[in-house]
Amino acid sequence: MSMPNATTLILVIPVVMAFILALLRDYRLSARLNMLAALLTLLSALTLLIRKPEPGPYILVDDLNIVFIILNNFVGFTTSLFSASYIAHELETGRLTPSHLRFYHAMYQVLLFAMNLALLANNIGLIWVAIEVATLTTVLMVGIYRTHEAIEAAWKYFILGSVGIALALFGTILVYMAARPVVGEGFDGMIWTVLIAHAPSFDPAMLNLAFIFLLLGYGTKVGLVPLHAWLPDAHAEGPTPISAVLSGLLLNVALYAVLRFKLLLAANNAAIAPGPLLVTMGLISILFAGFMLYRRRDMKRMFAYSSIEHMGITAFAFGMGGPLANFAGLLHMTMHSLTKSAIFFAVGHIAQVKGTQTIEEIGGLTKSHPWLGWGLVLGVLAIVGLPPFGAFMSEFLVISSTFSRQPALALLLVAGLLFALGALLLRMQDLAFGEVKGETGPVQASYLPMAVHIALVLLAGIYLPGPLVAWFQHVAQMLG
Amino acid sequence: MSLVLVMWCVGAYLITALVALISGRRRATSALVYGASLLIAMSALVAALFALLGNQTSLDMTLPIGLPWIGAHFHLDALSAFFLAIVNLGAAAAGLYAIGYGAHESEPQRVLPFFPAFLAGMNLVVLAADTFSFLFSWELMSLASWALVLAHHKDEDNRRAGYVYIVMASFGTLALLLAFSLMSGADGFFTFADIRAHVPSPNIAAAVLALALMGTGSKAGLAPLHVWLPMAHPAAPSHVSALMSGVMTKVAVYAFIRLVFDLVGPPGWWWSLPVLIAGGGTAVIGILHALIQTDFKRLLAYSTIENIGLVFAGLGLALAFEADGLHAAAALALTAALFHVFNHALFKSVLFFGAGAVLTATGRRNLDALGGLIHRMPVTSVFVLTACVAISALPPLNGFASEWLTFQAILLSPQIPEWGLKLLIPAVGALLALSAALAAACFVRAFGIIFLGRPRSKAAERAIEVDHWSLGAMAVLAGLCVLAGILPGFVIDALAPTVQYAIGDRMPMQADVDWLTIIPVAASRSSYNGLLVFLFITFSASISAYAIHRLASRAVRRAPAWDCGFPEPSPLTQYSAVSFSQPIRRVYGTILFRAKETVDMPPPGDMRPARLVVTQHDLAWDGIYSPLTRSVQFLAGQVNRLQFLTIRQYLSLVFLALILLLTVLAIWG
Amino acid sequence: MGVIAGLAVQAMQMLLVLTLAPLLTGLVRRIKAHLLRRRGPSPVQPYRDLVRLLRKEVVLAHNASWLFRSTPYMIFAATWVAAALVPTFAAGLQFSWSADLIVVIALLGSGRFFLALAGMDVGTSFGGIGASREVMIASLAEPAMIMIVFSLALLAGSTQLSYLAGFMTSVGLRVSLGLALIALVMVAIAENGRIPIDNPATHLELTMVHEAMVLEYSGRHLALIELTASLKLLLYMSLIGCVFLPWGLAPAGGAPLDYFIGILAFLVKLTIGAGLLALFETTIAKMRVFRVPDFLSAALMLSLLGALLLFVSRSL
Amino acid sequence: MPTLYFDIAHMLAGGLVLVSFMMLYQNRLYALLNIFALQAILLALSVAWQAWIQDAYHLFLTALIALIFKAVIIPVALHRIVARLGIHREVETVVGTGLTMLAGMGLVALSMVIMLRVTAGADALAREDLAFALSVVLLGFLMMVTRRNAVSQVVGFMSMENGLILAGTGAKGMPLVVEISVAFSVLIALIVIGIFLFRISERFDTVDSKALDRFRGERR
Repeated sequence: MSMPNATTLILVIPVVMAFILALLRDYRLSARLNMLAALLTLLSALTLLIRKPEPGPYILVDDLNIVFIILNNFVGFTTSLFSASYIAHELETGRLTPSHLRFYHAMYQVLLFAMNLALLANNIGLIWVAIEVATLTTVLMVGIYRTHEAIEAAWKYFILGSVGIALALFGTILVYMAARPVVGEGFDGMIWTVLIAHAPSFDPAMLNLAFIFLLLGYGTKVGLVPLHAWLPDAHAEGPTPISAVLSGLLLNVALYAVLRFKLLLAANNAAIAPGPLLVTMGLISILFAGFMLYRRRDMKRMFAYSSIEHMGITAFAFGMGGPLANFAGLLHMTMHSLTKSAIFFAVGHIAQVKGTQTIEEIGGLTKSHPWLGWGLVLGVLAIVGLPPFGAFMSEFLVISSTFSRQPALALLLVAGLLFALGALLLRMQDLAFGEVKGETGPVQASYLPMAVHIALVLLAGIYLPGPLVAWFQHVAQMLG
Repeated sequence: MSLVLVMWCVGAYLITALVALISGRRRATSALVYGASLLIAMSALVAALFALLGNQTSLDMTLPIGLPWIGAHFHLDALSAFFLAIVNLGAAAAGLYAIGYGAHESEPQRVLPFFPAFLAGMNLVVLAADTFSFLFSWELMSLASWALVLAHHKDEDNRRAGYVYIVMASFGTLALLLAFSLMSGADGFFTFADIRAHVPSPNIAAAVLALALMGTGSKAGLAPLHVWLPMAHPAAPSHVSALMSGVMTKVAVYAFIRLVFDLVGPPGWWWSLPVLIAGGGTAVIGILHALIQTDFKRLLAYSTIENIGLVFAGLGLALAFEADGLHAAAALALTAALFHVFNHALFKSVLFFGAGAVLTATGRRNLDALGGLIHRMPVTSVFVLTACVAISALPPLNGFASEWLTFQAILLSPQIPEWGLKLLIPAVGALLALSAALAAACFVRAFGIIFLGRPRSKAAERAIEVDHWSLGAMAVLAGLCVLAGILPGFVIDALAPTVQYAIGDRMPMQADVDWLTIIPVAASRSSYNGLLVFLFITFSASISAYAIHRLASRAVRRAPAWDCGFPEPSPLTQYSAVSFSQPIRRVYGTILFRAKETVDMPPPGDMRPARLVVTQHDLAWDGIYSPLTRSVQFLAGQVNRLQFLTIRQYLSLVFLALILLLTVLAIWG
Repeated sequence: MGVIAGLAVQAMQMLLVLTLAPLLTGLVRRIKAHLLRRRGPSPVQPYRDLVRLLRKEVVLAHNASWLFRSTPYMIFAATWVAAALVPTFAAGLQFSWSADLIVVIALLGSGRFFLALAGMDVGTSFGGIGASREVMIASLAEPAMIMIVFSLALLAGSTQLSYLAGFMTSVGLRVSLGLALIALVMVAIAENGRIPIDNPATHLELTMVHEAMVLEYSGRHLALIELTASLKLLLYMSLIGCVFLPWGLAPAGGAPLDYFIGILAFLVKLTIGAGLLALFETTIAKMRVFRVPDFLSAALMLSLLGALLLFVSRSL
Repeated sequence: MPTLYFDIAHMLAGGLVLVSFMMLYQNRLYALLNIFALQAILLALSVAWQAWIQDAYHLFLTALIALIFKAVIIPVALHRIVARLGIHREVETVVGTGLTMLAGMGLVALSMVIMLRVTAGADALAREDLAFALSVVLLGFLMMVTRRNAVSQVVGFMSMENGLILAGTGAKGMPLVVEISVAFSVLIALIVIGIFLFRISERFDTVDSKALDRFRGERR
């Protein structure tokens, strides 16, 4: 064993770093270490592209999760950059104390670890544990400001999350029950590779029941309506880096879990097709979020709702299935992670400069803070799916592959998109244009993460590199 | 060859945009950017004309960008070449004009980067040959123009205009996307070539027509999708308004022709019904609204709507004839429509340039604050007058030529077998004639109030002539108006390849008719010679002038105006814009825009001045958009309650979902 | 040879209309006076007026622009060209192919356009009143006119006047033609500002349309405008004549005798027209300005009806 | 296996469901807590029994946790909280008890229908266990939904979790059961601490919409 296995690195680095950060006092140093750890994790994740380890009883690396892993660690890294400049300001304004920050950084690494574990796990039990850990960490970070609103948000998140966890666990047990007669008792009954191999001979009825529980359980984390209730407040009240991570990553991880089990069902012909369920919940989420967006007064909460909408779109795409739609789903998920986190980067700094998140109290950003303002404008244009940004391509593919098969669904989808677009652009104009409102002081911010994300999204909208396309296509095939 | 050149031009546009982005605030940048755009547009124009007149076979190009596994396809044929020429002609003029006009921009960094990007977008739309790159460029065009509309974002109205604009634009894009996805089917034939290869079923084709009408109509300003246009076009800086009105709407026309005449396959006879009705109705509604506007640029925007109506009416005629296999007639109708596209690009640009000139000279857009500018801005007034005559479809200028051709096409309607069309087409003709007459009224009013009479404000008194760049741009376009008016034959022949491409037939060659007469169908039927008419008028005018000055008196005395014996010094006693349009308002207004006049006449002895308040509405807005927004807001309000549930209630949502799914499973599982 | 003759006929026509126009106006006035039991001025009075006006100096308002000064010549030229292209006594005029009926109408339209502008140029309230009323009237009259052209052209399959005249000799009686004729007469009345639309003999401020526009004109300019007005009247009469009673028109390249007959026929038509017009004007009262739209929209409806009825009557 | 084994397992599992019903019926907090403790004991017994008959001795650990943690520590802690918050008197059901019971019946019926159809393949023991487990889960959920007060909702959540443990142990040879039960105990501990620290009770299910406005100021 010359060099340590990349997967172990991905898991070990965050854990170790979490302990170190928990002990460190100097927050500047710990912020740097945080970035460093995220960077190292990202690098070791990238090595997976070169050499994939064989699937073991606990760890699995295949084309499906490698997409998520790399995305996860990339956004984790850029967010750590952003968070460094973010918390500095929080410390100045005294919203956070150094002791908070120790906790914060440690938790950040734990969160990365948990998400990586959930993505790498080859064991449905392990996936469940990892997602539970991720949830608990985020709960703690959402409540970090200790304000009434923050605690309420955290609490709501906590309760709904716990119920979701419970449901997911029940589903997991049912999957095991379904597997037991075929693969026999014991550990194999929870190893995903084994399950997918034998899935065709499972008892379909049991699988259906299991999927319902899993969909509702993990769907709570995905934020699909009507399981979404925790999401807006958690985004609005927590520290912005966490909002970015939640929207950009945690939702994806939960969606990934749902996809895994969808594969399981898809492999079994007798089982119900999970597609319609996903499509329905996706459509409901899109339309619901589209309407919800109109009455928002708080920036972060508004973009949280837009996350619900986009998770709906992604779920819709995967539910429709077929090579084009699945491709679109993967692309859209990636684009959403990048764009939404970029938006939250901008929003975080804006909120810091203006000292408020309320939309009415902010205006004329392109005049007062051109970088933040135009960054926000570009981000919103990208998130509502206008070219030249990547989301346009994915929405193009979703709609054009749906309309010829299910015109009615496509019309509903288009309507939802139009509503959401109307709302978001309205608020965006209020924020970015017009007379300057609120503080106009300078902001010490690193625009790098935002710029990088937007640049990537722009690039993806214009040119997708061939290998990436082939890879996505392969995954799309896999998702059937 | 020319396609490559044009693509390089697009690249150059984008680079210019980048340069502008980097060094937006410097003074010199403005001249640099506009000069560059001018040069690029010129070369693209040359390439387009070369492709159009050198009638070479269509060119293809595929770039490894855009939709993967297909790439971005670009294609240059006669149809795209014509519109490419239109786009870049307008672009060149706008660039030339803006070299002078742009110097007055308060925040150039909000205009300069987007101007070349806008041009690039329009070029790309015309060239794109697969659905993705088409929609991509289409939306790029919309976005760039949206940014330009928001250039003066301090103004509340402009922001509102920008918002309505981008929402409507996205609506149109989505409609087009649906239309395309109907044609490209589930297996994803995304390139135009594939789409042409698969002729859709009649129902699909009908749906495509409806969606295309919505998508392109919302961009072109077809009623009732026009409401954004009079808001957005005036909001932008004037040279951009010229581009949006004169060129971008034509790009939408291009999209319609491309979809309906080229891609979707042979038309059914009834396809022309909605197009004709929409066209005629739009023409009349647009010009009536233009007649009651008091803001010059809004007025121009509404008149754009009218002209779009004329163009679509022509397209509808072409569809009708084409569906019945009357190719010659269809060619005539399409030629008329395209001719009008060309004309409108010319004179509407001149008019917006004029509006910009007036704006720079006086800082006012409100008609009732202007007046007498013919003395202060003599050169501008000449060009604007030319454009006014042209847009009012008066001989011997170009507006009349295209209208005359349209009428000739209408007169061929008896050949159509279907009764519905037989009866509908003359009615549409009546609408067109009505809108032409109203257009004349509208522009008498506009020119008369702005340039004639006495100044109605200090600003108008102090106005001075604008710079030479702007005048040059207006001069070029106005000159083209005159040329196209007196030599319509050449234009018709230049349009022939495009018509040939779209219809498969063309009008008879006009160049070999002697005396430069145009004979659309047959000499016994009708013929028109702009040149001779022009010569006759000049000739007889000059001889009469000569004779009178020679034989009778030539004495002139200046004196105060007589005005029936009681001249009143105050300029405010002149007829104002509102009072001028009052008769029209009385005739048409009460129904069409629910105009209401309320007079507040103080009782005798009261010193207060009497007031006349006029209120008018856009029915499309009141009838469609307000209810729509209201219902969306209402639904939003209802849904919004879900934001305020307690945790227990949220839990019960989850619980209910679970129970629901379990029950479903128990029943059907 | 043919060309020479053609040119000669064309020139003759131009001179004829120019010379006859004032006479026609005078004739109408004269007949009206007689019907009103007045002696009235002699038919040649208009010529005297013209000469008098031409001799006078021009009094220009201070802020009158070049447009104001050049408009009389322009509208005169436009109307004259238009009148020269309507076959009065001979079909197949040399230059008739250079413009068809639509062009003739449009030429009158451009004349009106500039006249209205000139009315607004000085910046008096009356000029504005005149201009706005004029364009309002035109906005209804022109489409009606176009519709009339449609019904003729759809019938004859041509908008070419000479050809049209030739065709109309052969066509029988038709409902739609009757409607078209009525509509044409109504339009002609409106366009020439005759009673009941407008009263050429009044300067009563609130009722005048045409007179209000030309209020500021004087001297030779006024002369030209008067001449233009009478030319217009003549034009419409000869139009009605050549389209609806095209008998006596000399064929293209006919013998001198034909031309003589043609001229005679033309004179007769004019006299009859003048008589009818005078009679009509004496029997009817001037209507309020805001009744005018009803009058004209009636004309528009009639003409449209005529155009549509064509198909029906055709199919019969 | 001897039917006696099966009967005992069956009886214990059925007992859990019965106790859940008792909890639904009971709306005084102290009594509720006592009944919950009873359910915990029952759970411990059934888990232990399963461990015995499956020879899966690690499950004894789970049973032990259940016994100590759920049957003793948590109820005591909750007693303290109730006493401190002084909410032991309030009757805080949303819908009447009778209706709740009816709904509970429906849920049990539903779970029976589903499970018995679904687990046609599995052995009798697993079927019974799963069926009862699902009913316990649903009843616990119902309780969370129908109670206004934080403490009773926590109790509901815990009885849900009891159902899960039951299912886990019923699923023969299922790995990680112990770990999962531990994880859950942590979760519950956190919840209880949460209530204790943040006085959540008044914000857990407030009906004061003004307060909500303040928190998520999103009206209008």
